[in-house]
Amino acid sequence: MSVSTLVSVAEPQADEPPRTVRGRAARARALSRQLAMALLTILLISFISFFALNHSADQLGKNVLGRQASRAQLDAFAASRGLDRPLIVQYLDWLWHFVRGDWGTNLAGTQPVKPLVLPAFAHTSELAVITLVWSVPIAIAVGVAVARRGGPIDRGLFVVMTVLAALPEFVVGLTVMIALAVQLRWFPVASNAIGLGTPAEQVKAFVLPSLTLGVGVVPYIWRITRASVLESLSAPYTRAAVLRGLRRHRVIWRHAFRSAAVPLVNAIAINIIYLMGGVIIVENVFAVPGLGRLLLAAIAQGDSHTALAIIVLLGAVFVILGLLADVVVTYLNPRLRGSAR
Amino acid sequence: MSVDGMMQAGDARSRVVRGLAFLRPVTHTWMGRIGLFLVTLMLVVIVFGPALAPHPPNQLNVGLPLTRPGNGLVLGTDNLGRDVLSRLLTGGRMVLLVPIAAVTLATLTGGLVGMVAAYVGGLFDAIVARVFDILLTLPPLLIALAVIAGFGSSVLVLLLTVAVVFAPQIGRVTRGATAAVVTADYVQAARARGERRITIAVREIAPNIMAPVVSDLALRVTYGVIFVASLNFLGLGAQPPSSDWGLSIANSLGYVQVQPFASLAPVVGVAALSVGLNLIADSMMRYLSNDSVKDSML
Amino acid sequence: MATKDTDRSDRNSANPLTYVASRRSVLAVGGAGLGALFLAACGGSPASSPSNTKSAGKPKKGGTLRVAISDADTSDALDPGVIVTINAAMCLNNIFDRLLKIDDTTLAATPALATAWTANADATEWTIKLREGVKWHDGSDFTSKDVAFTFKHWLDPKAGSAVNLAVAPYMDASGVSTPDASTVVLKLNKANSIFLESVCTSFGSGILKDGTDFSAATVAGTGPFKLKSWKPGQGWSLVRNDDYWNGAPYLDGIDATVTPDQGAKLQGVLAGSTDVTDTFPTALWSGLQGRSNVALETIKAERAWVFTFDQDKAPFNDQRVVEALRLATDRETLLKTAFQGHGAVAADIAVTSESPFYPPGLKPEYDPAKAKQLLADAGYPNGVDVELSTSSGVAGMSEVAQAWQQIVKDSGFNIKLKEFPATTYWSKGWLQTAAFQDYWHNAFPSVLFDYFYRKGAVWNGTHHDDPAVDKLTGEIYATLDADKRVALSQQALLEARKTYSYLIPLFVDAGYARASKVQGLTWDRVSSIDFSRAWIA
Amino acid sequence: MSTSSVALEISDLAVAYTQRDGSLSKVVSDVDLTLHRGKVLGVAGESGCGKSTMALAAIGYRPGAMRILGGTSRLSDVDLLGLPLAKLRQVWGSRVVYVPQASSLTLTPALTIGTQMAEPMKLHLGLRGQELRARQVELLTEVGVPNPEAALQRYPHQFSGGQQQRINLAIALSCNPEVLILDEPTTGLDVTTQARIMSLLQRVVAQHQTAAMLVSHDLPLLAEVCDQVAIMYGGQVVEAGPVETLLSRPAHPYTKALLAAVPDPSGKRALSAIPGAPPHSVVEDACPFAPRCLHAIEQCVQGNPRLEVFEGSQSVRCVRAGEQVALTIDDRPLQLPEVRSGSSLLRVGDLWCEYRSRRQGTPVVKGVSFDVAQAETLAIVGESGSGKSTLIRAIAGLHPLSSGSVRFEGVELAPDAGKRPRSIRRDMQIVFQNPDMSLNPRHDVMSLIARPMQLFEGELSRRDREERVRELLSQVNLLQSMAHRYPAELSGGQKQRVAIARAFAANPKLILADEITSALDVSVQAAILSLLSSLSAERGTSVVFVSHDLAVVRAVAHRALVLQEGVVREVGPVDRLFESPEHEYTRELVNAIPTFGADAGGFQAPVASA
Repeated sequence: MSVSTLVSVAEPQADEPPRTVRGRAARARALSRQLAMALLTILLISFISFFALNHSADQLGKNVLGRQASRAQLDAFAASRGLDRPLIVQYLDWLWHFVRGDWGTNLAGTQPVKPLVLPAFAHTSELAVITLVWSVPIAIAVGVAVARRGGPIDRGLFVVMTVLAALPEFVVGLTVMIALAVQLRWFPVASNAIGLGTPAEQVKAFVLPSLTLGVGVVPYIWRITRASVLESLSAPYTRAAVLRGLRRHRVIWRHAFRSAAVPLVNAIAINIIYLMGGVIIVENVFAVPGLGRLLLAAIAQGDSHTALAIIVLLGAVFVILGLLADVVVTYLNPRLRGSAR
Repeated sequence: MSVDGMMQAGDARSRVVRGLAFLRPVTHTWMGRIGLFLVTLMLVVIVFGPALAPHPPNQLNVGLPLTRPGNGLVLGTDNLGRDVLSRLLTGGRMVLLVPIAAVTLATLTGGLVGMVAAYVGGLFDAIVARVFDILLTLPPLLIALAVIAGFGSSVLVLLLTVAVVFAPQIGRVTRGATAAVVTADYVQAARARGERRITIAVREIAPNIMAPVVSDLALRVTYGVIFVASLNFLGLGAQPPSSDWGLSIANSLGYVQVQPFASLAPVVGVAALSVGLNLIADSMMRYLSNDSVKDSML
Repeated sequence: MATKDTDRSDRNSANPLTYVASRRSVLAVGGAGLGALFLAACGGSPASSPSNTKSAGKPKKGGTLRVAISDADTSDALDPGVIVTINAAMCLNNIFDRLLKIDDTTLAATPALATAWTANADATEWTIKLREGVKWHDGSDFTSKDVAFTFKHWLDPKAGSAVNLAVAPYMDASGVSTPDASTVVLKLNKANSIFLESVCTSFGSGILKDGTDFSAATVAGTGPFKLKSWKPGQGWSLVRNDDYWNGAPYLDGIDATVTPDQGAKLQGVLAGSTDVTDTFPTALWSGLQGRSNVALETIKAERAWVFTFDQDKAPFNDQRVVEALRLATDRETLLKTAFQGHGAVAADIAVTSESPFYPPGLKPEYDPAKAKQLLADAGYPNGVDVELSTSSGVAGMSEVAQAWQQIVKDSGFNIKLKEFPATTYWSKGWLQTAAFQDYWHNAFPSVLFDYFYRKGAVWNGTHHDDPAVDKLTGEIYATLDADKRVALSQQALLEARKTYSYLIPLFVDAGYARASKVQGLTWDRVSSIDFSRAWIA
Repeated sequence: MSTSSVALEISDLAVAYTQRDGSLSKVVSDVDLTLHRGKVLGVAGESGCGKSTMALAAIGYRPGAMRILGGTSRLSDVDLLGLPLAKLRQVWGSRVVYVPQASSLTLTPALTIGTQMAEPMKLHLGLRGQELRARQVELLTEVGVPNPEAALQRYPHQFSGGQQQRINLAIALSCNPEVLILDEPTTGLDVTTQARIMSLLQRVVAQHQTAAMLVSHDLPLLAEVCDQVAIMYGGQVVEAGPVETLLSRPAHPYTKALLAAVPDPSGKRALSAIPGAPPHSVVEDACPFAPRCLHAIEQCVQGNPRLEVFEGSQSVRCVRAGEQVALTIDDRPLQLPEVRSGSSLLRVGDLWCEYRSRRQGTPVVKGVSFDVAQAETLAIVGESGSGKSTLIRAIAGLHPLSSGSVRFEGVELAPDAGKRPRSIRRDMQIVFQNPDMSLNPRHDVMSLIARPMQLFEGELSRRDREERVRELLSQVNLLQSMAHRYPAELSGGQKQRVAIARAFAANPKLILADEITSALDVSVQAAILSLLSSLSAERGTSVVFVSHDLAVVRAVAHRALVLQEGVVREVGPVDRLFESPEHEYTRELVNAIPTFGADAGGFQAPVASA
């Protein structure tokens, strides 16, 4: 799925009235309220997820033991996992342990959840960071460079980006794999090395999945960049800057881009969310031992401990990301920092 | 300038001209025209495809399994010996109809809530905004998985899933668009006249948020196409023996080197549809925002 | 002894939601039976592709194999009892040994950890002599205590072991005794002339060390390889056990990585970055054929596809309808279509025609005209609607269903496919609906009867009961005479075929990829690939 | 005027825009202007006459669609029109400075004032570190930004509009430019702020001997600060000369008409509008003003006259320039309809309103009381932020009251418009400031105007309604054919006429007019004001007229109420307020109005209190 599924690039970014935050105390109050809200949200999500994930004890038993499991085995399984208790008790039990740092074991009872989830989280984060590190600057550079020109390059790029954005991930993934791994043999076909290999192998293993993800990220960021830079290039202050004799790159990067950066921050935040939580296809194609695959398997199996740990972790990431984006946006848009008047 | 403004540029224009003029936002750029062409082509395929298909899409052994194009089979056969061309011609419905239906549903729910929230304002608006924010932070695929894990997979569930994913996104856009309109003096004037709320919503607000909302919807349908194709690809939507493009891609990707056309054909179908819709949406947005940089001299 | 058997076949390459369940789908019938015969059909080596291991010259030592596996899960554990994926099977079965090794080809039992095994006259008590001088990977000695521990583990329902199904009906924990360090005696509750063989063809039948702690990070076996590292759902690596009782392996070690996507796994083999894989869906086979550096290893008739119809429910309560369905099924076309011809047609029994158990002269029939007539006789002159439960999450199932749907259409059967998600198929579709799909592994007829035909058989979806079959099965278990068992089995199979509404149209082959330079691999239904004699040219 | 004093000499400048179809549309032609050191040249004219285009072209700025067809613009020895962009950049911001329109938008919102001020100085003067900082502080001090050290760290939005314009000026002056071009520098600013900025400009020009060009449509403003004035029409200069003579003895009918459209704060002269609109491009073969000119004769349409010396240094582009008689303007004395005394239509008592943001409310209207009699026009005057808009919205039932009452014909009204009886909603109509926002762009003129009738006079048949709409259209001087146009197809003035027609469609007893002309050109403003006056006079409608422009108030209102920070400072008959203001704030407002000295035909500079 393309990253652009997440949020429309056409979204008017100015649809929120500017928030005015007054003073440090008020800001702290707002922050703590936001955090409380976020915690509540995560709690709610975990609650809903728990019940959504609910399967009958027998089905869970068959999922783990295989379909030939006998009645006695199924009952023993249910008893050993506490599946014979009322759901709400199971949930509260999970919550009670979770908040105290005990994430429980997977459904099969063979793995503690923490060492299962944390490395996957690390790998997914690494992949996300690596992807952002190369794709965002490229997208921004291309977006800004072309926004100022218009003309054939812009149009050509537009078509390229539109097509890239329209290609399903699985197509991109297989294509880069066949080209760069099978034909040219520059990179490994499977990226298991992310979890298992030496540092050098790890680096190589990140290339193809990151490239595939980037093909989704670049058009999205490019689009936002282009739109907002175009808008700010036609703003009076840009003309004023030109008329002060400032050089082109300074006008573009300092005046136009700086002012256009707010929607961009939101776009990047959205992309991080996507990269953290939605890269299941790429993880599958390249055998990346990441969160998405783990979550998918957990959901399919009804492994609620693992699934909930991941969901809560992702929720926390999104909350932190949201707060961070707010801070960055506030930094970039001084209007939000409160008014002296 | 507004769409109407452009459309109504003369008093004497006939209805026919006005009728065609609504395409102007799409056709004013060559990219929009390409988009329109692609989408029209795909629509023809989707609407008339089943009638044009040389074989029933599920007929087995039209040729030997996995034969390449030739012998009257334009695109060859898939792993069950079914005609790839026939499956291409019949497999586009879900990829197009589900997003359209889902976007419609999402607009009727999320869009309406967003509009009402912005119009009513106050606590209700704050709560709605918050709920949208929360829903927007969840990765769509995650939502899809949760819904499907809970309700199993069927076309209806798929449709609901896509609608659930899109509702807050559309709601956010309509809320923003409405918030921009609701303070406009013409709305105030209507209030001062004592117009009923519903009249204000229908007469004053709705026509004015159409432009941004509609161009957003066009884009949303585009994403819907990819999203549905992805869900079908993951086996979460359409089920065999459906000739759905997403499902066909998933099923034929494995033997891409043996019979590439079996996967390429639906890939091209999905891509053409999504690229076409994307170009149209963009053309419309350009039309509405008038984004030219004539005044920069950089 | 039904084995818990992994679903090692074609699963939809990119369908992550379904693959978990597909591997759970595990059913198993059948393991191989003892002495048996089953799969005599596959004739010759399991690796029967042209580029066979035989061609290769003299084995040499050294090298590490790179293995790519699609079928894996993070819940894979270092407990042979709960193996449900090929990943776990391949790893653990090269670490642990079974009491007997059952040859997939001849189904003959050869000594492994057991050097001799004998039953009393009524087949209710088995005495097992253990190999001496065998050491665990941690250096300790292998004794009868370990075997006793293992049997008790299997019998404990809490352990969730797949072997439970093969042992629990016949014995309880008190039946295990160890007269001395190298002797184990098993007392059964009822006669079973192939008890030990059926146990050893079950998944997870590796012998465990007394007191094994399954929550530990590593595990000690007696097998050809020692565990070096283990990452659930990601991969593992093994190193050579130089002290292996059957002679140290040639390979230095094995590195396995999990590659969930079948397409990606294929590309890895083609790119030369993978030496050996687990099984591929048949649709991908042609991608492997005709290449000099890669060979496709096929395992003949690896499983049978089965349609089950509930004889309590219309229209299947009329045996003519079922007969019509059998006659309407063009098995050759079905095989050609669903699996590109990779397999063999079946005559509604889950035994291949090459098997000694196969009733002589039995042939599948295809006669659509007769089918139509029978259907009309049964009161459906205008055809009949049938709803078939299926799941595209179970590899190959959906292909069979789709092809069959088209094939029987002309004879007046309007099949409607009722799709279940892989997660719920085995709990809601299988056994619970009037017409559903299943797959069986070729097995000893008595084992098949135990599970699908006998009175009270847990998986009898036909809900039919034929005392004649039940009686014959009891006789098979009670006799130690192999020839008599064959004759009884043939008789039982024919009887069962007549009265039970199972439609078994075909066997399908499995296949995995191997780099041409890799030699000496053997496929074994329980271990999947056995690396103990493998070497790199 | 010795040659050495010439800073920028524009000659024969002609500019065109590339149209969508690729053709060129000439928008400036034949412009010759000279800027002298230490002097201010004013350029005036209605919007769309090519003032800004000319000014931009003169410094060589030619974005995408703009083509310079010919002419030169000499800065010392350099012709700016021939310079490549790289060279122009060296000139811009250092020797020639252009301060664009919309001062509040010309500072980049994301950068601090300090950063933005530093840029040109670093670039053009190479200033760094302490020196740079000292210069920044010096400049801010010079333009009168309080607390300059702190100001450098702040962002544009943290300053008021007036302060922002001062900062713009500081940036403009930072490199000691030879030429300073200001495009509409005071649009959107209050009269008092405007006066302060202008006196600052005058001081700067005198001190630094800068040559300045001031582009504005505000003639009184130009009269105040300029030495020379050029009037542009249809892309050409139609009249130019020293400010004293040009504005007191205008020779071109257009100049005259512009002057006549300016409200006369002395209250002696009625407003007169210029009918029609300026041409979109240069007219080559006739006098471009002829179609709107009261004095046009045959000769006017036979060729575009040349700019010729009229008297002394005054030059005019008119064939009838010599005929003084033809150029008299309509000097009707100002007359307002009579108020029916003793009958209070609207009574506002101790009204308090607050502006709510989050949980805190800030009072913006603090205890306002007043009466409006039948047929009376009451003006509410105040600077932006004085609460006048909130007040009028509260009366209209669009803003909640904190306390107080609004009575109409003696009946107390519900604070929310929706809860008021139909008759009240009908009798009281509001007209908003910005016609772009007050007309729903999705409805045509017919449906817009017919709506109140539909609502309040449901018994009217469709045909009757349309008949009434046509009647109203002619009353507001719109063509019948406009009935089926959409707002986007109308000019600002036309839209405001539609808005007024809509207000009168309900036959109201009271019109609430909220800054209805502030978004319009002077010439259009005059037309709208006289329209409102005559309609209300005809129908005996009372009007509450909100404005920030005292001069405008004098032309239309009987009484005025001066509002400052939500408090009524003074109420009284307009004449009295102007002649003997009692409150200090009123006095300040009155003094800040640029006045045409009516007696001598000359101008009096206001007393600026900068």
